[in-house]
Amino acid sequence: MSGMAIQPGAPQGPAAVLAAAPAVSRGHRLLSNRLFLAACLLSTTVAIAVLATLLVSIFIDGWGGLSWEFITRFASRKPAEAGIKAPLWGSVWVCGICGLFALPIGIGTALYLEEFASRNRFTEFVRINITNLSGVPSIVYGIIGLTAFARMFGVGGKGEPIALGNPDSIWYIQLPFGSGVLAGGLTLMLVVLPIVIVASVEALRAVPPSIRSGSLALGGTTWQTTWRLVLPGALPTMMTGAILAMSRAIGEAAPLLVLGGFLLVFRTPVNLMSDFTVLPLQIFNWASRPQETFHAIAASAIIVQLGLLLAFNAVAILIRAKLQRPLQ
Amino acid sequence: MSAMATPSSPLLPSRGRPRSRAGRIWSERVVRWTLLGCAVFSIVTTFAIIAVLAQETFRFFTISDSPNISVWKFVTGTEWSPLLGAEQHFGVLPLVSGTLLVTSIAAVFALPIGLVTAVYLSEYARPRVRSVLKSVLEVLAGVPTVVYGFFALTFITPQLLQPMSEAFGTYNALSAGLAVGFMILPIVCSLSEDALRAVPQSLRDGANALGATKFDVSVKVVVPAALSGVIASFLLALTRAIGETMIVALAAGGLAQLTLNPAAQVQTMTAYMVQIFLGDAPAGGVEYQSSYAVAFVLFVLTLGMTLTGAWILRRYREAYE
Amino acid sequence: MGVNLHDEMIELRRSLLGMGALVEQRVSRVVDALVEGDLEAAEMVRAGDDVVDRLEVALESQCMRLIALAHPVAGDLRFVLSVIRISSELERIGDLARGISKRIIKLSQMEPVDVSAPLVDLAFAARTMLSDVLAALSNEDAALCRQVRRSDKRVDDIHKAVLMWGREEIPRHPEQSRAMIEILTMAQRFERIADITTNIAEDVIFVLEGRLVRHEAD
Amino acid sequence: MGVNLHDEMIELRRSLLGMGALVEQRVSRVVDALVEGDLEAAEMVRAGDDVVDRLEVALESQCMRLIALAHPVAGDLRFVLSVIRISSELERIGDLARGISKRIIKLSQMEPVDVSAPLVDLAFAARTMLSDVLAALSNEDAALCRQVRRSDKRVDDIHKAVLMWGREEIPRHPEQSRAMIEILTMAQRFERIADITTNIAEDVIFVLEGRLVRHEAD
Amino acid sequence: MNTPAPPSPGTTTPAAAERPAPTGTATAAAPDPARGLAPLPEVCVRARAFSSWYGQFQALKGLTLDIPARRVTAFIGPSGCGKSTFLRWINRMNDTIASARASGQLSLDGDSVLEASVDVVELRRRVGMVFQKPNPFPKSIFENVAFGPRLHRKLSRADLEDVVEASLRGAALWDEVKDRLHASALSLSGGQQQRLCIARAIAVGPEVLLMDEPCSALDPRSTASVEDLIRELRRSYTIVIVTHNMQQASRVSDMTAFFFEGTLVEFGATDEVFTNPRNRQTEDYVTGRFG
Amino acid sequence: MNTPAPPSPGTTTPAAAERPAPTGTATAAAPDPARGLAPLPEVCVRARAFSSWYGQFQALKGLTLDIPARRVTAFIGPSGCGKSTFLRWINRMNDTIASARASGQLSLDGDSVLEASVDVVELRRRVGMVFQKPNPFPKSIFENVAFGPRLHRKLSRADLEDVVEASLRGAALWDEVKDRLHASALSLSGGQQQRLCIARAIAVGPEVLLMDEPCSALDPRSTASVEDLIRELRRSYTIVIVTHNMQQASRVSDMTAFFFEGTLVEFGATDEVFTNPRNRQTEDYVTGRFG
Ligand SMILES: Nc1ncnc2c1ncn2[C@@H]1O[C@H](COP(=O)(O)OP(=O)(O)OP(=O)(O)O)[C@@H](O)[C@H]1O
Ligand SMILES: Nc1ncnc2c1ncn2[C@@H]1O[C@H](COP(=O)(O)OP(=O)(O)OP(=O)(O)O)[C@@H](O)[C@H]1O
Ligand SMILES: [Mg+2]
Ligand SMILES: [Mg+2]
Ligand SMILES: O=P([O-])([O-])[O-]
Repeated sequence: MSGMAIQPGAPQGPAAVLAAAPAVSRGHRLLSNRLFLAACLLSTTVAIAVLATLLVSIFIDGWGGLSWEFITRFASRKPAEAGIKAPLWGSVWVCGICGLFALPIGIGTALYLEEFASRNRFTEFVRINITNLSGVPSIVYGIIGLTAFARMFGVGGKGEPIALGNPDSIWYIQLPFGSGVLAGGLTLMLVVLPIVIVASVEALRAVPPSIRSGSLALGGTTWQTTWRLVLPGALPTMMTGAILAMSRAIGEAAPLLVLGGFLLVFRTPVNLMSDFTVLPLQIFNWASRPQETFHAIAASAIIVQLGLLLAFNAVAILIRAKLQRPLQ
Repeated sequence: MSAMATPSSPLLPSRGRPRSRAGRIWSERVVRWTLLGCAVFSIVTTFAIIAVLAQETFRFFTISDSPNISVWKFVTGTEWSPLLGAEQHFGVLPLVSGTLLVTSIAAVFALPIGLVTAVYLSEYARPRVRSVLKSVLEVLAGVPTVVYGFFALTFITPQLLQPMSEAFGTYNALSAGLAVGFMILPIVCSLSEDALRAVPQSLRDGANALGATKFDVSVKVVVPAALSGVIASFLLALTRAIGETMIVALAAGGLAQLTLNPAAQVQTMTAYMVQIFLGDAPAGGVEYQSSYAVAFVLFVLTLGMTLTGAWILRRYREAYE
Repeated sequence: MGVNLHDEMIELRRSLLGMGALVEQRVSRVVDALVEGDLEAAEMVRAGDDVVDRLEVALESQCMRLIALAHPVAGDLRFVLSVIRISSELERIGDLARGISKRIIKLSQMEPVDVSAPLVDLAFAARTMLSDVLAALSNEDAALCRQVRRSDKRVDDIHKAVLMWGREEIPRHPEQSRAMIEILTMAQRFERIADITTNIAEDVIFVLEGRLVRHEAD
Repeated sequence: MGVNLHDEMIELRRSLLGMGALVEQRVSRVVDALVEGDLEAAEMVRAGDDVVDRLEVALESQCMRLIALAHPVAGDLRFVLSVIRISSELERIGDLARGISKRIIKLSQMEPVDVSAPLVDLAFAARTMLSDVLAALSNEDAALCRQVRRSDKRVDDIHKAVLMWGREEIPRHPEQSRAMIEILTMAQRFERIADITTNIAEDVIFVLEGRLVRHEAD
Repeated sequence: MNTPAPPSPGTTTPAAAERPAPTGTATAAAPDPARGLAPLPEVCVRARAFSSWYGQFQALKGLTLDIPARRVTAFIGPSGCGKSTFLRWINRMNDTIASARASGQLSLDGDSVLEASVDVVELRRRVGMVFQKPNPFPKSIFENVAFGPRLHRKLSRADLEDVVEASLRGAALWDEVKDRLHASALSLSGGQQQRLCIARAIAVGPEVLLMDEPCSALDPRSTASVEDLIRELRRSYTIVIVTHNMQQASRVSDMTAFFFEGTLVEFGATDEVFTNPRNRQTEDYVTGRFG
Repeated sequence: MNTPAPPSPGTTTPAAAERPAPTGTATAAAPDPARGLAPLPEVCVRARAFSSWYGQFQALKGLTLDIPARRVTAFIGPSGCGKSTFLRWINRMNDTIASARASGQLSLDGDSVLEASVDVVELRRRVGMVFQKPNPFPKSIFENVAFGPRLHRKLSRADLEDVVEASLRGAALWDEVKDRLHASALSLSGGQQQRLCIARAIAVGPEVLLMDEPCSALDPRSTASVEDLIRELRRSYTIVIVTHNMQQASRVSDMTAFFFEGTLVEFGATDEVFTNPRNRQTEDYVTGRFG
């Protein structure tokens, strides 16, 4: 084999040329292999080390301040008496509102794009637009929330807001919304909407197209196909995406800071117009003070925040495990 | 057909009641229009962003007759001093440079480590190890940014940087940059890993069958094949870094200055906006309006990067088969 | 048509055996006609060769269709190819039987002549070989085929005896020469029937064992 | 082996034409021997039939191999199947030529007898038909095949003439009856050669046009 | 085979008769005397000067052919010649492709298929389709088969069970799955999955079954089981099958249509197409000399 | 065919000779007199009592066979019978499967393949592999072919170009791509991609080429081009091809091995296996009566 010369045109292997060239030494190849593996391990270690340090330092700072009172007390100017009742409830309200709006709209958009719309200029534009929205800094959404929801573009001037309904009712509405939980929730909705849409689109795409053709070929309409086959198939992934989006919402501070800047709130929300603060804002407030003692309760608040986060993740994992379990 | 159906035919057309055709057509229509409404919402949002920013920015440039306020001076000015009563300067470059400095520090830290970790996860790690590490990354990705800010302020600066050098004050660019880097590390890592894992196994088999070592396979085949996805993940992470607010608001300081010194305190665009909206300036004033102009710059910057990333993904989409 | 190879092979086999039975019947009739002077039988054989012809064409088309549509290999392929051969061989035997029946009818119109005993032997021997080979085909019996091949030697010997008889008798009875020539011709045809039957035996061996024994010493 | 259907078809065709040429040569020699008394030629034909036999077996195995491995269809399949038929037909023609050569040699050892003119005509006609059909095969000439089929009528007529001649002459010259019987036998074999050649012509038509014309009026 | 007698070479469909007759008569191989002549089959799908475009690209160029009822018709031809395109017009699956357009006539049992007014849902109920890769829904076997009937009719549970059983029997799958009707369809083997898809298709009582390379993702054993089924189904359904595998076309079909670059080059009884095609291009394609 | 004469039925390999001889003599069809007897081919891959497991599951049960050098050997058999498993041991691709183990002997040109000490990288250079789906790297055509040589040798640009050209010529692809060597490999058609993968495999100068169903993802035209190439390559390489397509095995191979449930049932010249197999199971499988 290797002795044969290459004749032009003849189907002859390249062995002759190869035999003449010096070989790459085995040692050399093994070395580069090892070095790279070392680099891999190193950088992975760094990533883990960061997380570990972060958690450890925060726990050291904040573990001592954790107590039931800390969770059930309102804020205070004295660190020792401060609690996180208001921001905790604020977070719940704002995130609830955010989810109530973001999930249907986001999933609806994804369904429209993936299942109903044909690929034309308009849908292409919507797609690019969503990519674009997902890159917009959250603080910019805060500005939009402030302008569009809290002030309603200044319609109605500087006068008193128009009140609808009874202020004692949970359904009390005033126009413009002002910086209440409704405005906060809607602002967060803007932030997480692209995330929900992208996650839902991905989930829908993961459903094999052959399933759709199968149903269409049986005489199923688009909606029948979507409702009976596609949605059930995509649901676990969609739920996971939705929960991750909500955990993003619960950690957001910047847009709400722009919206209202309520750093000290001493009430839990009672209706959609109530003032509010959220955990990250409270943490920011305490962290940005120079006193070490405030840093410590900030750390305690962070532990609560991280706990919430882990709970969200756990739910997501549970849902994934439960719904994705194949039939039998 | 149904008249001569053999035993194998299920005779469906004679069973049960048929579903109404009109009902089917109407429900189809209603659903379609509702969903279209949802899709239109995202477009409305975009236009709202652009309209608000454009209008308020326009107002900033026209609100006062100060000679120091013009589009040109704004874009090229190297001094940003909106709050110093005597003479206000609105040259955005110090804010931009502050943002870029912090972003660069984050990038230098996070991009290489993120990519190499991604390669490790997708090519080397055994499934168990990978799933553990991936959940660690997921946790890291979920940590609110304010926590990183707190971490920078209370750990990185005092425990890491200040022991190393006297030059670091309480607020400095390096500490904020590193924290931003920590924040984007999981993004780079998990998006890159997705891109690497999307490279079909058949390519790895192909390279293995040619006598490639694991290093050859990863570095010469898998990474090049996934390059557009990797670059897109970089761009996305950088976009997040540029728009990052809470970390810099906590750790980078509040002094807008044109500097490359990582130990110096800098102010980023986002941090300036926080400063304004936290109430340092009266609403409607020129300082207040200036934050819209800054937001506009920020928006344009991130929009550019997102579109570039989308373009790269589409232009060089990995078509493996 | 949607060919199911397995079903069609069974069908093919049945058709071939049917054709074999038909040809065997015709040879039997001819032998009867010869031995017992049953002119009616001879006439029947003379008249009806078309059926065999048509069967041959049908079998051949069927085989070709099968090869084209169902792509048989191994034993199936050997069988299908052999069906083509055997059907054409059976057709030739049918032809020869018809030829003999014509001679018998002609002979009956001439002054009676003593049908030589060896000719009758020859006819019986040929008929037996044909029955045997068809039985062998139906029972997949290679040993019987080998026996048929061996019988061919005997047939050749008898044929030589008939020739001998002719050579001696014709000069002696020139007035009967026409009739004797007819007899010689008949003998030659029976010999050919035996020959072809031997070929069939070889084909059957080929189907069963995959060995081409043609032109091979036994 | 890695069969390339196209290459192998060309190869097969060449082999078949080679076998055809060989058989044609043998028939030619026999005719020469008959007409010109070239006993050497006759001896050569009598001696060498094995080559033809072996060629037949080889062609047949080759065809079977092709069908099993390359699955020809349509024209290719018709050709392959026809090669099987034609090669066996050529082999039979070779056999007949050998038979005739034996008679010629025998005849030469008897007292000379006038070889009837119709026999020579018959021999020439059969030889021409064979050449024509091989030319038709080589040139894919269906028209020539049809002409060959028509020639068969003439051959039958000549054969009848030879028989007539025999019937008249044998009683007249009983002492020459043995020789004359040999001549009649030869005539019959030439007639068979023509018959088989006609079959080949029909096979060629089948290959070219996909129509089975056998047992069909022209 | 105790199936209805096949269309003999004498009974070419009108479409075949309309094309210029080849030299010589058309009856190549004499019909098997053992089989009677079949009655002229009814025409099920009829195309007249049917053309199709994807945007500017013309994928089908004026086809005229008649697909006989209750026969298996195979479409063969090189990649990209338009076989699938034609198939997907018969049940208007091409509606999902925005750029696809068609002209000419196409009818199913006399009802036009192309009009905008056609109720596509009803059309697709009448025309079942089986795809290249088995695509069972990720539900139970029962739910897979019940899916179609439920779309079109309001059925009692008992009726539904009857329909499911009849369909599974029709697809020669009942015996294999009757004890695990509520197991996931994905737990079946490839060949079983494909037969399940066929069962699902026949559960809505179609007249026609379209199959686009139904065996190309299956191993030989599963392929054989699906081919057996196709031969079986021919008694009740009109079947159109696209296949790249000429052996398969020859094994399962009664009629074969050879497509080439968007035109119908030859359409005739399968025996003839594979033993004595009329057209040079067909001959080259089936003998593998193509290209 | 002016290729080296095929192994005649007389020259069975030792492995074949070791098995009990079938009734009667082994020479079924008489060898074609036009072809000379080939010299006994050298043995390239030799397996002795070779078994393989995935965890507890035994996928191969004591195989003994000798794959001859510079011949095409086809592995056929029902799904799951262990064809791919055996193939992937020859170049130790099974190393990537944690649960895979093997026992017995397996050698390549006399060198044991299974020892832990074997340099797998070098082994894989000697044993090329082509996969079911064409898997060109998403790089240029040139880079695809140059990839392997660069791994193993330090080559000047000119040498590299020579190697690439020679390999592409060897894979019968040069004329089709020589004007666009720097175009993406993904712009090639399926058949061209598969031939590119073959070019890539031969560019490192292997002795053996393993192909696991190399045409099953290709259309008939591309399949024909790859089959032609395989016949061509046989002059220089030992080729082992796994195929589900018996027609393909019969068309391209010199030797055929029939696997069944992890055992080697029959191994012999392809002609014989397809015209006169010795074993009942083989006969049933090749004639499609299986199962
Ligand atoms: N959605 C589409 N948009 C544009 N062109 C298309 C589309 N689908 C098919 N085509 C083109 O139309 C022609 C016919 O395609 P079709 O799928 O009908 O071919 P086919 O005969 O089924 O081929 P194959 O055997 O590869 O499946 C091809 O040239 C193809 O490229
Ligand atoms: N990675 C694996 N882990 C466990 N079992 C395996 C693995 N790969 C294959 N097997 C099992 O080993 C047996 C042989 O597999 P192999 O892939 O060799 O079969 P094959 O003959 O190539 O089949 P096919 O024709 O379907 O490719 C099968 O029963 C299969 O299920
Ligand atoms: Mg198609
Ligand atoms: Mg395999
Ligand atoms: O902009 P943030 O991600 O810090 O909210």
